[in-house]
Amino acid sequence: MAGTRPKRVAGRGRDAVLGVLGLLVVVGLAEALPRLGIVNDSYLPPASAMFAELVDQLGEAAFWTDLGATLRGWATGLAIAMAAGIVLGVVIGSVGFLRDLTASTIEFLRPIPSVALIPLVVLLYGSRPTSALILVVYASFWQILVQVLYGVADVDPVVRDTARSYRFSRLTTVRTVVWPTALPYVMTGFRLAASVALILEITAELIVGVPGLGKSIGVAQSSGAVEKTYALVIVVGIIGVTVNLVARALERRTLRWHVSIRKEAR
Amino acid sequence: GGGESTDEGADGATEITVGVIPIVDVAPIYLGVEKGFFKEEGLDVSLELAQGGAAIIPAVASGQYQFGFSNTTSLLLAQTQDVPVKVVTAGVNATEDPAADMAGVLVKAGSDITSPKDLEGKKVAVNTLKNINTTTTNELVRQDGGDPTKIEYVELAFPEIGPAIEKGDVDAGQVVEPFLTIGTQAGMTDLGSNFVAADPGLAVAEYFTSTSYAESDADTVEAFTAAMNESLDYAQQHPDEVKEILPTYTDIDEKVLAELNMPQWTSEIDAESIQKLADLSETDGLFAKDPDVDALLP
Amino acid sequence: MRFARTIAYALALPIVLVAVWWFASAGSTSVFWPPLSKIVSVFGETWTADRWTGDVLPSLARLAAGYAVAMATGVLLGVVIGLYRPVRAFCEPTLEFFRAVPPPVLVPVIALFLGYTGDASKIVTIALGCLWPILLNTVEGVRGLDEVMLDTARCYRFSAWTRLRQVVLRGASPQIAAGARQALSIGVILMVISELFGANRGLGASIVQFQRSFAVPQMWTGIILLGVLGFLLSVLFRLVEHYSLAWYRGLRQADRGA
Amino acid sequence: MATALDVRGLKKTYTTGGTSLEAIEQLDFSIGQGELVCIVGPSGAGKTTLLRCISGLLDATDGVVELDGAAVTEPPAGMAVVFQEYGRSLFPWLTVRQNVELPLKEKKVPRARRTELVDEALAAVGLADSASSHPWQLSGGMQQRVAIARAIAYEPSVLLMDEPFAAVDAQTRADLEDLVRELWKRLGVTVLFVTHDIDEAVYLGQRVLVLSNRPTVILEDVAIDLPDERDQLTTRSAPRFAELRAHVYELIQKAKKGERPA
Amino acid sequence: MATALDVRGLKKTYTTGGTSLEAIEQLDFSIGQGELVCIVGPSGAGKTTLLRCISGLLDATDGVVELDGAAVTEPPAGMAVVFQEYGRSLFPWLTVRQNVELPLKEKKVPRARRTELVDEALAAVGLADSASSHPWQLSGGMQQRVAIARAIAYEPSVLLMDEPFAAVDAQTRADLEDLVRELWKRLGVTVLFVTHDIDEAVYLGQRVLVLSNRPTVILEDVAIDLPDERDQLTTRSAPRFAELRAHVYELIQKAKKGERPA
Ligand SMILES: Nc1ncnc2c1ncn2[C@@H]1O[C@H](COP(=O)(O)OP(=O)(O)OP(=O)(O)O)[C@@H](O)[C@H]1O
Ligand SMILES: Nc1ncnc2c1ncn2[C@@H]1O[C@H](COP(=O)(O)OP(=O)(O)OP(=O)(O)O)[C@@H](O)[C@H]1O
Ligand SMILES: [Mg+2]
Ligand SMILES: [Mg+2]
Repeated sequence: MAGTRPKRVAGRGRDAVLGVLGLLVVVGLAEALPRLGIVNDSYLPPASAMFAELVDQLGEAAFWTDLGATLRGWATGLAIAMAAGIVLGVVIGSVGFLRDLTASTIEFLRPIPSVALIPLVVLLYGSRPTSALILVVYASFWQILVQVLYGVADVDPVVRDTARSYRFSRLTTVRTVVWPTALPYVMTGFRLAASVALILEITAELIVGVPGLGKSIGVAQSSGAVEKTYALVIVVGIIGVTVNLVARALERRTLRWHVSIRKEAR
Repeated sequence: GGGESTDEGADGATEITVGVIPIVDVAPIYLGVEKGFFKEEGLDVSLELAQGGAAIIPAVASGQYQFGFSNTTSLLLAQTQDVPVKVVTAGVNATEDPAADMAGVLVKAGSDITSPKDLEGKKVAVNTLKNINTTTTNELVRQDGGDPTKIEYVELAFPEIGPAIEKGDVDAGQVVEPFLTIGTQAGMTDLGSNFVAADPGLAVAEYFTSTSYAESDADTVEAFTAAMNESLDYAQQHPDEVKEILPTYTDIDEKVLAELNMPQWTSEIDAESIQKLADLSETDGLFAKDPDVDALLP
Repeated sequence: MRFARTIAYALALPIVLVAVWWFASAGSTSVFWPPLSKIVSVFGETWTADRWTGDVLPSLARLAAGYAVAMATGVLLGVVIGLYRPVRAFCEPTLEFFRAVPPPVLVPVIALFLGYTGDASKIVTIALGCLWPILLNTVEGVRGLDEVMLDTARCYRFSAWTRLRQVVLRGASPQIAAGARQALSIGVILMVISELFGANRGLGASIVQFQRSFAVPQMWTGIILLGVLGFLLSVLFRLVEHYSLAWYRGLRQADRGA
Repeated sequence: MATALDVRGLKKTYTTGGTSLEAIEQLDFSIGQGELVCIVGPSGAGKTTLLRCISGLLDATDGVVELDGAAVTEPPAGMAVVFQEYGRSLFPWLTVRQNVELPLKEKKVPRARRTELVDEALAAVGLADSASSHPWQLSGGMQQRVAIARAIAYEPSVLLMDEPFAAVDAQTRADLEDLVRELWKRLGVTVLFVTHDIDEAVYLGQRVLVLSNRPTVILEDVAIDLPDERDQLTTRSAPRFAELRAHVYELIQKAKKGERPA
Repeated sequence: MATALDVRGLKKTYTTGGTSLEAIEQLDFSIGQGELVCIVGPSGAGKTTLLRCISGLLDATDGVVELDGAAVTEPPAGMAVVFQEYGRSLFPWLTVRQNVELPLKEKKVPRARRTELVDEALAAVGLADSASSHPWQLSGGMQQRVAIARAIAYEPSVLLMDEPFAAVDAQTRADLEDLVRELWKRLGVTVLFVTHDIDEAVYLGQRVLVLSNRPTVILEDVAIDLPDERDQLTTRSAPRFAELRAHVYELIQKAKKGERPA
């Protein structure tokens, strides 16, 4: 019956509970698998052991220095990639001629793995943070660019005509028409790029030896310290989850008008 | 790349960067830094960790690092490809006892592989294909009367080799410390040291610099060599101090540390051993052209 | 006429860039930055028939399998997560956790369950990398479906299956395409990464092998080959997209006034 | 006449973010089986909201909607709706024919009958030639007619139409009005028809519900006592038609001024 | 009277994929400065197409459109368009006020004047209360009125309107008709008004262009010789109004039957 149906319980509180529940299931699995002997616990230690190690790590100054270095490298690279990807994406996406001209080159460069670039970057910068930065920017830039290109192509023709008929300048059109349309795509691009950037930052630290969490993971790995390896990996995962939370909050603010958000507000 | 010039530290010491790998083998340089051997020579050393020689050699060749640590085969490979590198001092050597070396070939407990020649036709995990580990493992099998060309090598990182053997994905795996001890403690069998098989006291790795740096900063190279040699000898004579320094740059478990097989450290570059390894590598067809061992060594 | 123009546009920039590379690198003496002419000259001898059948093709087969798996799971999971908010709330933090874990650390865990040497763990590695852009875009595409369109489907009481096939998937397809395109190049990248692990042959393994034995010109040919492969795959992709999303181009009037 | 649709105590308040907006204050009415009722009211009164509540697409804040005695909680079987946003209700990836055919497929109408129904419906709205076009290749009025064709091909037992002829020309509109009346008679379908055209409401309906300004209540339920046989020329020129027309117009004017029933 | 708009030999054929569709066969007409011309024609005749060609949004296949003597190749300055797809022409990310204000900002109207214009325009269409809502929180008719408000706040010298009152109720429609005439007189703006409502066309226009069926030509250019002072009651009940109305209706019927000028 339409009117007397129970009201949906407060949406976001329930979402948070469900999300934590989801994580608990994974933690439970990670605890059970080694304990039940399904996997060898010297290769995949039980979750409790990982967390115990993590707690130990939290007390170490070196851990916080590493975390800071990783976050700094990640944020810088991501910011550069976002800025470049958005600007180039909007410019290339809105100018048909540029789109045709660059398409093939973009498709050629995109699949070149950042890992294949590692030796080149090492040649230029050794294990300085710049090495990681270049890899991070290179990898996450494409994520943004492609998302922005698709977003720009999604402008409703009637909206575009409206802007044209009122003779909006190019800049105004970009600001008031193209950008809002592309925004949902950009948000997805941001979420994709944020994790790719994190992955590359860690990988660069791991392989090239740039200071940061990845380097500690590398040391732990080559010493056979499985628990510490996983404890650090958990930290990386937590960064990922946090980034997503931030992205979602941002989305709720900036995309209030979008179907995806307003549908849920009802 | 640049790197011709050398930075002067605040106290007049020359700042140098050395690329190393977080393993037992480089304990002497950590020890030497701690003991002040490098400072005595007017060197201010910073140590950069990387995952392997593949990342260190280009960085040294291009001047990003002044010195680096790499295994002998990689250096020979680089030399045959005209990568401008030059060895300055010994790095680490194998022991002379095949049963107590830093390297070994592990098989599962109760495996029907009981001696190296049984590896024929089997799947063996190594850390890098077509490098020192495959060459020496081949020699181990060859000496035991097996045909190494029938081995199927698979590349896996050291930490993964143990689990892969246990799971049965590979029949055996060539590992170095601490994974050798971790493996034997988990009940696996060591078929013997591939390094020792190639040559007792094999020259496994060296410290090196770029040819241009060797020319332009001969003084620094000399100072580094002197300090390094002192460190190597000191480490060889003070195994207890080595065990104390290890936890400062690795995460090796105490339980493992206690039983770790130590390598040999010597200040002598064993040119013969290097030549022997070069010959073995050529047998395996690793090189595009003959390596010039004399040109590589100081 | 138009075809010719498309080709001209597609080739213009690459030709300029290759020319710049050619002349800028011509006098290079550095081992690591060989002249392009040198790279080109070793291409033929490097990529022999044996390498194509023994390395390149198996790699491509694994790529295809991994991509297909990612496409299927990504779209399926994405639709469910996009349509049902509780499911999204439940899964999202977990997915985000695993999304942030770098393959070099994740691969060993996969191998622990799927084996260290076979194709399975490599295919799963590729699939896992390709999954995210497809999944995220599908979720957002589904969430952004037009309300009136969904209401229409509900009113005419479309079955769940029809709603999925005819409304949800079609409606979200432009954004799914964005994800699928992203995934394609990520797939190529992970094809290489997966072969760093437990492989002795493959395109990625070969490149790494060249790199480690300082066969620098050969390594460059490998990188170029990857780029070319990625480009060809994207041409294939665009062809498929061109036909399956013809309605979308019409709707968005991409070629209006023509 | 059995009651087909019963609306009791219906209220609807929209809440977005912090603000809330009372669209429908209170609505009570019922519609008999096979009745044709028109709804008119000022723009923004809540006609679309009402239709969406009746079709089970929108949860009411309070009150009940019953169709054939059962409470409506989701779109009931045998109902077709023509949305005011006709453009957005068509699937752009399907051709006109596929758009019309899809609900029939869902209803498991056999293929031959389906083709027949689709052809008939498209011909009835004058779109036989455009069957293989996509919606975005059509003019506004043509798109609207596709939506109408889809609804009539469906042969519903309840038909809800939200300003279905807003975008078509006068002659087509007249034709479509006659089409709706013809279908209604032939199939005995219950029709709820929202329109802004007062002539149309009077011409089509057996009753005209006039809504007040927002928050909405019923201002008057006008019975249209015109003969059942209607045609564009004679009916529209009948004096009674003019009277009713004038009366409804007056009500709308009152509604816009904010007048509410005592 | 100077010529404001000159359309000569206009042709438009749509080509999508392999198929092509001739929408406009040939159109020649001109409109004087400050004239108010209505366009009627069967659904799908090409009215929207014509408006889009005039506004420079769509390239014609052949022919010229000249505004004040200059060929139109892109939207000219001082022109405002109300689109038939009112819902899609509003920016969902902006509030009603922002939607109306944005073109004024772009025109560099000073802030104080801007606020004044927006407030006036919103009040004129009866949306003063909804200024801070977003378009998707409004009913269809309200959305359409936002689009109208945006156009009139812009104070254009040429105003193109494509069925702008299709979604509003009868009383609002009458009010808006008077608003357009009032603005037209006050500002001397040239207006081109597409509608399906024949009464509206006759009531508003100085001329009514009746278009044929597709492929489109002009069927007749009807001069509306009603006095310039018009109001809803007296004008609509004048006998000449009825005559003109009947004449235009007849033309539409002919057009729908496919009749073309000799
Ligand atoms: N999603 C929504 N969120 C908030 N308010 C809404 C929403 N939809 C409609 N409203 C408000 O509810 C009221 C009634 O809207 P509705 O669309 O039902 O009007 P209507 O009678 O159909 O008008 P019209 O004839 O103009 O189409 C309006 O004031 C509108 O602003
Ligand atoms: N993008 C397009 N591609 C192909 N054909 C189109 C396109 N847009 C319009 N048409 C065709 O052009 C003809 C004229 O369309 P137009 O929209 O101009 O008609 P209209 O007179 O505005 O009709 P209505 O009164 O129904 O809005 C129609 O037959 C339509 O099918
Ligand atoms: Mg409505
Ligand atoms: Mg039109």
